[in-house]
Amino acid sequence: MVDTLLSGQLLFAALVSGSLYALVALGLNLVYGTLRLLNIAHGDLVMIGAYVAFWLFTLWAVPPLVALVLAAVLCAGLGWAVYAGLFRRMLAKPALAKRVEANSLILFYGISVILQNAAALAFTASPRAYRWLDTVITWGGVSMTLNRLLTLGVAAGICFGVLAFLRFHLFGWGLRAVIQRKDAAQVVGVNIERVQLITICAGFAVAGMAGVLVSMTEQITPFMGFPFTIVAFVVIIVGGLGNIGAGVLAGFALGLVETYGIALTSAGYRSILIYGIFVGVLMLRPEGLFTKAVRT
Amino acid sequence: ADPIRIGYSIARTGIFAAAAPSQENPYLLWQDQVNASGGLELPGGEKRPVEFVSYDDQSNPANTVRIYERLITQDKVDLLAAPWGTPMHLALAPVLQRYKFPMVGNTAASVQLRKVAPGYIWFTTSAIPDSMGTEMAAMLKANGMTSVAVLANELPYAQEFRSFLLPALKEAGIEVLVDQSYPPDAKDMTSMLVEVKGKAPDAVLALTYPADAFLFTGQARELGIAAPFVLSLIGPTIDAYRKAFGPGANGIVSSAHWSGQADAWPRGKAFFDAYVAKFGEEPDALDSAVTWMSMEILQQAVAKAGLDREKLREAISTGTFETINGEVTFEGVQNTRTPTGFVQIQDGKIELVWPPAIATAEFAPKQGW
Amino acid sequence: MTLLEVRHITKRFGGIVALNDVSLSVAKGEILGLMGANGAGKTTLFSVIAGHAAPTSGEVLFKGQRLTGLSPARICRQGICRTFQIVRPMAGLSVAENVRVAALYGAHALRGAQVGARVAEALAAVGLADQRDTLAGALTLSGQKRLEIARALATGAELVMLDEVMAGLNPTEIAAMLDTLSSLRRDRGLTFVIVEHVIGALMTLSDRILVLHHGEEIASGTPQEIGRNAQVAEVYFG
Amino acid sequence: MSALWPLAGIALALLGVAAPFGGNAYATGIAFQVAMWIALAQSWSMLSATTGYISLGHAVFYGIGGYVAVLMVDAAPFPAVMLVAALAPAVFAAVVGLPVLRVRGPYFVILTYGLAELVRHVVMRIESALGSFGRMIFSAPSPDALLWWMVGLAVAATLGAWAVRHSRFGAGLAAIREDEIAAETLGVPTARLKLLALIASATIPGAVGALAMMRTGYFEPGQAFDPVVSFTIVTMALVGGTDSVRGPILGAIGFALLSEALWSNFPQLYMIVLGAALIGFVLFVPQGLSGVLDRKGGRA
Amino acid sequence: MTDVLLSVHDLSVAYGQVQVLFGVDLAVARGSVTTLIGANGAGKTTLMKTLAGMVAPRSGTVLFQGRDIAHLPSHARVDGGLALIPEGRLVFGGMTVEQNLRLGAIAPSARAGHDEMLAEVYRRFPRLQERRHQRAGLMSGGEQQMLALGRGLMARPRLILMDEPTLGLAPVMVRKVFDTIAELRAAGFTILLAEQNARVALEIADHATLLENGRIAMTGTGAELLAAPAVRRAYLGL
Ligand SMILES: Nc1ncnc2c1ncn2[C@@H]1O[C@H](COP(=O)(O)OP(=O)(O)OP(=O)(O)O)[C@@H](O)[C@H]1O
Ligand SMILES: Nc1ncnc2c1ncn2[C@@H]1O[C@H](COP(=O)(O)OP(=O)(O)OP(=O)(O)O)[C@@H](O)[C@H]1O
Ligand SMILES: CC(C)C[C@H](N)C(=O)O
Ligand SMILES: [Mg+2]
Ligand SMILES: [Mg+2]
Repeated sequence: MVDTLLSGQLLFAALVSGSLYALVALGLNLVYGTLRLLNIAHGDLVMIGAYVAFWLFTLWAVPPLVALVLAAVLCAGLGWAVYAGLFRRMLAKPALAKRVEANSLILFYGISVILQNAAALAFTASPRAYRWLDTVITWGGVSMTLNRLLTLGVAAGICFGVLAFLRFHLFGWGLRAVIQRKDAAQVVGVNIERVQLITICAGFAVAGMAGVLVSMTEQITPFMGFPFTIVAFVVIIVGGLGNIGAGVLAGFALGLVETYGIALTSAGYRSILIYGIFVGVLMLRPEGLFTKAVRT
Repeated sequence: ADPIRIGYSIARTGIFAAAAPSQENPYLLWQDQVNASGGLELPGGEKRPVEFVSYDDQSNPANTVRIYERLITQDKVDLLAAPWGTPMHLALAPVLQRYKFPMVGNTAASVQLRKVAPGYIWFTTSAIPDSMGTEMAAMLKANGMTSVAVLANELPYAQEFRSFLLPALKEAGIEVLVDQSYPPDAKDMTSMLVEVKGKAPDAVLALTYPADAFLFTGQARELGIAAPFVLSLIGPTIDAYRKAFGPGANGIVSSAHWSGQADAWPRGKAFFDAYVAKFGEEPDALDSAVTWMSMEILQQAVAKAGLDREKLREAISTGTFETINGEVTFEGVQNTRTPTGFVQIQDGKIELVWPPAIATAEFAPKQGW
Repeated sequence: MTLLEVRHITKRFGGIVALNDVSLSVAKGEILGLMGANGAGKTTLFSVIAGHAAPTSGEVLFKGQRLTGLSPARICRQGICRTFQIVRPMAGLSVAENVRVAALYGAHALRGAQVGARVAEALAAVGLADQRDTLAGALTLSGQKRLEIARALATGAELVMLDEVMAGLNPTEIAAMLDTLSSLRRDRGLTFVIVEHVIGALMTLSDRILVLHHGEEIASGTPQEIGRNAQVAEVYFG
Repeated sequence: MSALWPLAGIALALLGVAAPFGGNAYATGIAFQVAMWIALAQSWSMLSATTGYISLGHAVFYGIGGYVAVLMVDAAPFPAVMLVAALAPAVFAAVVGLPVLRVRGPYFVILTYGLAELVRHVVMRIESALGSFGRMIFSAPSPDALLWWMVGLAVAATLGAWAVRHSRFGAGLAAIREDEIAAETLGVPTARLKLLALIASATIPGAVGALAMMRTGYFEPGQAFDPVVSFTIVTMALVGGTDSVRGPILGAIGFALLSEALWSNFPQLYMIVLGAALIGFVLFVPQGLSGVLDRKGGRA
Repeated sequence: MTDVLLSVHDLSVAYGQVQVLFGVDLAVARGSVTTLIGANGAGKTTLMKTLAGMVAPRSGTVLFQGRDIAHLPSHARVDGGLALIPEGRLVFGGMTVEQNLRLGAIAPSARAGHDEMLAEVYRRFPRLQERRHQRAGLMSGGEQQMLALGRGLMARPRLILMDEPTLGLAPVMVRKVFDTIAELRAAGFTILLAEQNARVALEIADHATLLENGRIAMTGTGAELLAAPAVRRAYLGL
């Protein structure tokens, strides 16, 4: 038992899951934070990224690392389309903006349904998979497939890259201002339109990239996205909505809790554990672990 | 002639959607073949083309019930084909009873189906958990396995199998070193597999559904689980599985009682080839095979009894049918002729390895990943 | 008769001592003015009395009964209501609906026809009668301050705590508000604690003024006495 | 205009009750479906439309009711089954309500979803520990009887929602929706009112779940607690409009009939069309169907 | 007239169906303090918000340094040298005081030398420096108002729109704000000020405008309006 807990194998597994959770959640958090949109279709972007990688690889042997870029561009384009086509209008009209949170739930539900079923029509619901970099290597007693190692590296790299960018680039200040309070951000002269457009594109792109990573190790189906949506919501809520850094932390934390939680109890408690912790955290800290109360 | 209209519902969306093509493809192939041969034959030799009326049940049995009510009372179809999955079949039984409409089931397997009052539904597969439990124990014993690890998905079929497997293993004197269940939405199995690896059982029995079959295999491979006997219950017979793991899939045992490689069943080879030609991938040895069987049975029964429902019911209940899996007869709701079996992936092909009487190849211990 | 008694209240936020051993009492029908520089602890004192913040130590008594530990709703139903300096209109409800909630649930918990009468009366008192059907969110800031007062009145509170309700009114409007408050005291026997930086108003209205500085009482007395107090002049008037 | 709404409601209920006499089982099925969604959406609105606490987990009440009913149905008289099915989720709501209702806004939305999933997985564990792998129901009432029960629930939920909105209770809930702290300050006992609203909103869905399981004749926890139920409820209520009692009815009818028409006419494309319809709807009718009708009827 | 920095012509603004400003004309001379007075609900805040680009006008032009900015987004206006210190503070409650101030200088044109500006703001409002690491949402009402002021100054705008900057400030701070306004003018900045503290605001003003029911009712020098009987009666309470 103790051996199991101390084995690097578990840590590796926890970090791989955690980095993916963090990455998927990062995109969702950006979009929620700046636009207050509950993007129920977020996981479906993961699905799109996965199909992009699958088809590029299967049809033209394009390596997933290249697909990473293409999926990001494609999903960013989708983000742009959604923003320009649907939300710019909604956010501009005060009467609509007031309902934007509730309405975005339905709207993205619609988008999700369309994406899933369009994918099912185009590609059928049959599961797909491909093999790339699945050589097993052993490193310090931990055996790992190269693609999972790559997943960890790329996912963590993107997460911390984005965090670093937001921390050190002025754009990050503007973003945080918009997340905090849009009307005040407008007063100080943040280009809200630009921040919103860039974050929705970035948020979508990040999800697409996560999909490419996922495709290397999981089966791909049109309906694979929803669980990612849920995990992402759990993560960003535990971290505190709009708190980008805490969301990344919470993603890794979820990976650790899941892996070690199962090791300590039993795999059968996985979902009970995750949802139990989630529900418990919210009951103790109604606005997430890292959000601080504001004066009433 | 007027077409014969056959109705069914299928899980095009929802949690079962990924599994449903294995069922719908055979339907479509069957339609092609029947229509190419001039149509579905009725008593007296008349042939009428076949037309499907199908709806999406969204993987929800409540919808299945409503859809079949609609098919029967509103669309007034001539015949019914089965929906995908055990819950759907069980929910449908009372509806068929109410409207006295016979239907040959296919992709459902549960000991519960024996509780269904015999009448208007029949279950084609022999992969029923109780006999699978004893057969699995027998197969392990025959191959000299003395210890196992059992990892079971929490979905009903896997749990049911587990509940019959454990006593059968005990009976056979096989030691259970690990016994864990995991939820269907598991995303990582490392901690379970690390434990399995530590205990080094002869056999690892993963009672998987398709999604976690991929997860299990990938991670077992990564960790280098060295057991000579590895079962992954549902999943490995899907074409994509072999694409995902290539040679790593060799040696994996799975649940099915049919193989396209068998010479004993000449119809089987024809089906296999036609399927590959039409869909560019191999049929699922479990779901696609039982689906095809159900249509063979329906076809033969209609040829004998026509479209009259009572006559059709009589014909199905009492007849003997030629299928790709050999002869089938029903006792009550159940196919009692087809033996319960297991397949193994060998050189990328699905070979029937159990029971020996119908095996197309011998079980070969798994040689690494 | 003493209506409200605040005993040795201390309130700390982390390292910040917002209130330090503050005691005061308010008699029925009295108007007590609270004065003090920005950040002196006036709003915090209101929050403690109204149950929005738990004191670090000390207790609050209303008509001799302990309030400390009760929820704001319970305290309201005992007969104390406060307004918010940073206004909290129920933005999606009309002005009248805002006030109606107070009449239904406040200290008097009115029913039936009395509710409408109380709403009308409260709106008239603050001059919002002809905006009764406007959405509260569409009022100007000063309109929302009046709404705060109307709601507090409609609860039927005996003790009303007004937190800078005159900020944003021009001198003429302030004069009208002074009339309103004095007549409420006179006609309905209400008791007020008021916080105001509009010094003229505070001096005119208050029977007594208490000055807080860095969370401590530095002076108290009649407006005239406070006006002459050198320390107050230094820290408050500059 | 306003006098017509109750009349239309009564006519609708009668239509539902009469459906089985048409002799078309499919029509009975649709009526059952519509009544079910009205009952659910209306119940949801008692909490979520009034307080603004949007629940994305109402499947938990539906599932609990269904589960309890399935456990009891072969052993108890049907009305007793229904009573317990309604009470069980109410008790559950009472137990979890206070801490859950401290959580607000989007946190609450996802919390309720998570809570429903938690209960779903707990029930799955219980079932597998009991050695039960899906349950068949043998003593369900006839589809017609189930429909009448369901129409009864739809009517009860509607009357309940109406009563909530037009009472002092409803005024308190509206205050909570707008600003909870202000409400507290004005004497509204927010915690208690929210809890009562949650309980009120949980009860009928339990009974609905029981009927739905009976109608399907098969129970499996993964299905009974299907999150799609929660999503559909929210969608219908928002599509109908949350500002009035008729909103959820209009939403349930509109959405149920639309998807019925779509799946039977475009079996391949219907989900895509439905998705597009939802998007179009949000863009062009953001205030809900009842909002549109109001405007047509000359109100603001 | 001297060099005009801002001129507004025939500006009309509405919220939905409700029109609030009706053909407003206004000119602000470079280097001056222009005061806007009016009863509450007159439309002062609306005018300010329109100038800052937070509300879109229905018709009319807004010329800033000779360029029509009526349809420019707010960030472009801030960058161009026009900043609003809004009524009701609008601080970033979850950020620290210092982060709030730094955000004030986010416009590209304000980047250079914002460290010196920060020091300057701290010098003016020592309270902000004391509390530089406190989250803004936890500050008292008056402290938040100081913060809003400081944050507006961080943008170093040529034209500063101040909407009731003294709201909720203690007299000592009010004096300081008016001193600051005078110093800013002396340093070459231009200020448009909406104030209810009409007397002081008019005393300091070079020009003044009276807004009544969304229309310009009177313009003149500060002293002229201060002397006008109508203003004295309606706005100074004399
Ligand atoms: N968001 C809004 N929606 C609808 N009407 C509004 C809105 N904001 C303000 N109004 C209305 O516009 C009018 C002018 O308001 P504005 O805030 O400009 O006045 P003001 O002169 O600044 O008043 P005060 O001195 O009270 O701050 C008022 O009648 C107000 O009710
Ligand atoms: N929740 C809190 N956390 C930390 N500090 C707080 C909190 N609430 C208030 N403070 C601090 O306590 C002090 C007193 O604040 P309070 O709001 O009572 O002042 P006030 O006298 O009402 O001032 P003003 O006249 O500006 O409204 C302030 O310095 C404030 O920053
Ligand atoms: C073995 C299979 C035919 C079982 C079926 N897929 C199920 O729903 O459980
Ligand atoms: Mg204060
Ligand atoms: Mg104003």
